[in-house]
Amino acid sequence: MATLHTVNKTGQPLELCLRALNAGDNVLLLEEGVYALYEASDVLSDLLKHVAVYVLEADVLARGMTNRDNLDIGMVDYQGFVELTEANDKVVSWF
Amino acid sequence: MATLHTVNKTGQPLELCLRALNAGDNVLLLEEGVYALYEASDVLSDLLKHVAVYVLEADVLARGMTNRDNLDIGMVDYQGFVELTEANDKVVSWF
Amino acid sequence: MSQTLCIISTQAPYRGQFAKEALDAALVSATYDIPTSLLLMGDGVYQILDGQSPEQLGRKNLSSMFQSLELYGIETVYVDGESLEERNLDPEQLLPLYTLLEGDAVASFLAQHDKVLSF
Amino acid sequence: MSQTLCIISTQAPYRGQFAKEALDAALVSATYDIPTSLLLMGDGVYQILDGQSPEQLGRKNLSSMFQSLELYGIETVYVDGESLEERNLDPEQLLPLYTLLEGDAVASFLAQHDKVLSF
Amino acid sequence: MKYALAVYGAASTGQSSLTALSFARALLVSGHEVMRVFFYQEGVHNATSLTSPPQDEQNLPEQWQRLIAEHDIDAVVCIAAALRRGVVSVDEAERYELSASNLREGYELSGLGQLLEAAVEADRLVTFGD
Amino acid sequence: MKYALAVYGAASTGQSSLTALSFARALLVSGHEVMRVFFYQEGVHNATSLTSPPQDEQNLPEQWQRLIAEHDIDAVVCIAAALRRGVVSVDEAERYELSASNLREGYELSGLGQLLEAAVEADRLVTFGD
Repeated sequence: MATLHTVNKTGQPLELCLRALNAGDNVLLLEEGVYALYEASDVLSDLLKHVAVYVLEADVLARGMTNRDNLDIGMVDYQGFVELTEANDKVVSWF
Repeated sequence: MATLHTVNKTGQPLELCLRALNAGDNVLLLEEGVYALYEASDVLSDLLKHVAVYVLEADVLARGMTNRDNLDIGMVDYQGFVELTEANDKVVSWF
Repeated sequence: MSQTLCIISTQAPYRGQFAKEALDAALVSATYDIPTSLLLMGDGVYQILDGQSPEQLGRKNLSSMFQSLELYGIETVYVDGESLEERNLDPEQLLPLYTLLEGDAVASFLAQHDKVLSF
Repeated sequence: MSQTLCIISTQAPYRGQFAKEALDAALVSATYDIPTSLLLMGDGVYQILDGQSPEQLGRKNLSSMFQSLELYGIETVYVDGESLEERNLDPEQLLPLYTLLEGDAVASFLAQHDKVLSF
Repeated sequence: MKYALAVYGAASTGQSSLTALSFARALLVSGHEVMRVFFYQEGVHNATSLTSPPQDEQNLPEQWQRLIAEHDIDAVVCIAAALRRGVVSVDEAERYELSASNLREGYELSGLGQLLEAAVEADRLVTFGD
Repeated sequence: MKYALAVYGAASTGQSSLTALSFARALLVSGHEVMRVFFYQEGVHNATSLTSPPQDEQNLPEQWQRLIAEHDIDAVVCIAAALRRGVVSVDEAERYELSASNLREGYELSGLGQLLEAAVEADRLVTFGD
């Protein structure tokens, strides 16, 4: 019963997502959620011990972000987003 | 050259307002900015040493807020809001 | 097998129609006989602050909507305890119709539902 | 006496039209010969992150709009230094067209303008 | 004093449209002049004639229109913002070959210059954002 | 698999309308079924026929309509949310005596039940909020 969590902003959406995660869940950062790469790289480092984290490529490139701190994060396109929703039993959106 | 700052949310709008204040300015908390009464009462206490802070009555009452911590804050109606814009030279909105 | 639904409401009341439209969804869900839970997190916990008077804003009081949930079979509203603490909210300030989820309980609570609809 | 205007832009790029509509306002203000300053604060500082490729989102690149400001007489963009630090942004990651306001400088900068328009 | 107001929020988003309307009313009661209300961003939705909210909810676009008519306020809707969001006058509907128009009477579609002109001419500029 | 999508954002606010559209396209490429797209809150503005953005900007309502037509997707606009915001069909315009209608072809105005029905019937429910 794993869940995909999408996070579209840092701030409240990211914070709430963190306390709703079960081991084995997946997190996908999209839209302004990709700013977590800079604003919350410590939080993401910690998080990666328990769950897999992905970023949506189009949103990362649009904003000029890079995986500057070499976090162990997967980059997916919309097709990859679809695959994440297939691989998990349900989707929870945090916005 | 005093300024009235309106703040309609805690979070970024309140934070940015804090660093834009000059001594003698006025701050008016409105809409969801009135939640600062609970979420940021320490910050407001500090702030009150340098500037006068007001809350918009309709927004406080609508949300069931009270001045629980007895902060030295003035409650104004829309007429009072108008008077604050008269008394200051300009208005800066943080949202 | 009947699917269970959790509706998560994370926005403050009277910020546009977010809170009201989440409550509408919960009520309609219950009338469709879908086992429905309503979970308040983040600024959503302000929705059950007692003593709201939004009439001056020309808005309907959410309290009466919360109180009518029970008539539709939604017996309680789930509330994230950490969100209350962050906002320095005391239980006595809230409408007495909620069940507190403390610590890890939010994560396991969500895992119990088949579908989640966020607001 | 000609009035001076400060336009404050506090939202991230590509979040709706906020950033673009603020830039539009700055350009139009300059064409009206209003002495205009553009100040980026909060998430607004992300607007001048170098290397943006919003074409996949079907959006116009803001960089070229920033670069055209100078043609309209807006020689520099003011940036709140604290907002850069909070976001762990290095100056080398930014388009080289800004002036940093550090510490109390934001407050005194605002005080120098007659009118302020927020976005 | 002369006030210019900039309204960025729709009636249904945030609360800024209502706050701006209440502030405008208070200004007029105090004897001030509202020289211009400029509707920008989502604020352009305040000028649509097609809203019909439930009976127990206020119709903010209707209330704006009434205030604007009663006090002969110069109400300007940003034309670029409005076209992007589907708020159009009869003229614009014709020009862009749209099936209908939905701009309330009493509003003018015009450019951003109207906002900046008002910003510097007014004694006070107040922005209402969500 | 069968997917149900809930779209809360207008084309001009946030980015959720575009994200949802791109996701829907990818679903169809992957051979999934989009059983329903439900437009709620500000998302109802995606169904207006009156947008005309600048040439160099995409017209998201038009792109949604094309996808919905090509793949015969059940596109439902929440009727209460739409009436409140000024998005109306010919029938609703008549009923409420409005001067025009602006709902694109291919969309149905209906109740929230359509969202909840889809939520439980679909294999996956994905919410796109601003």
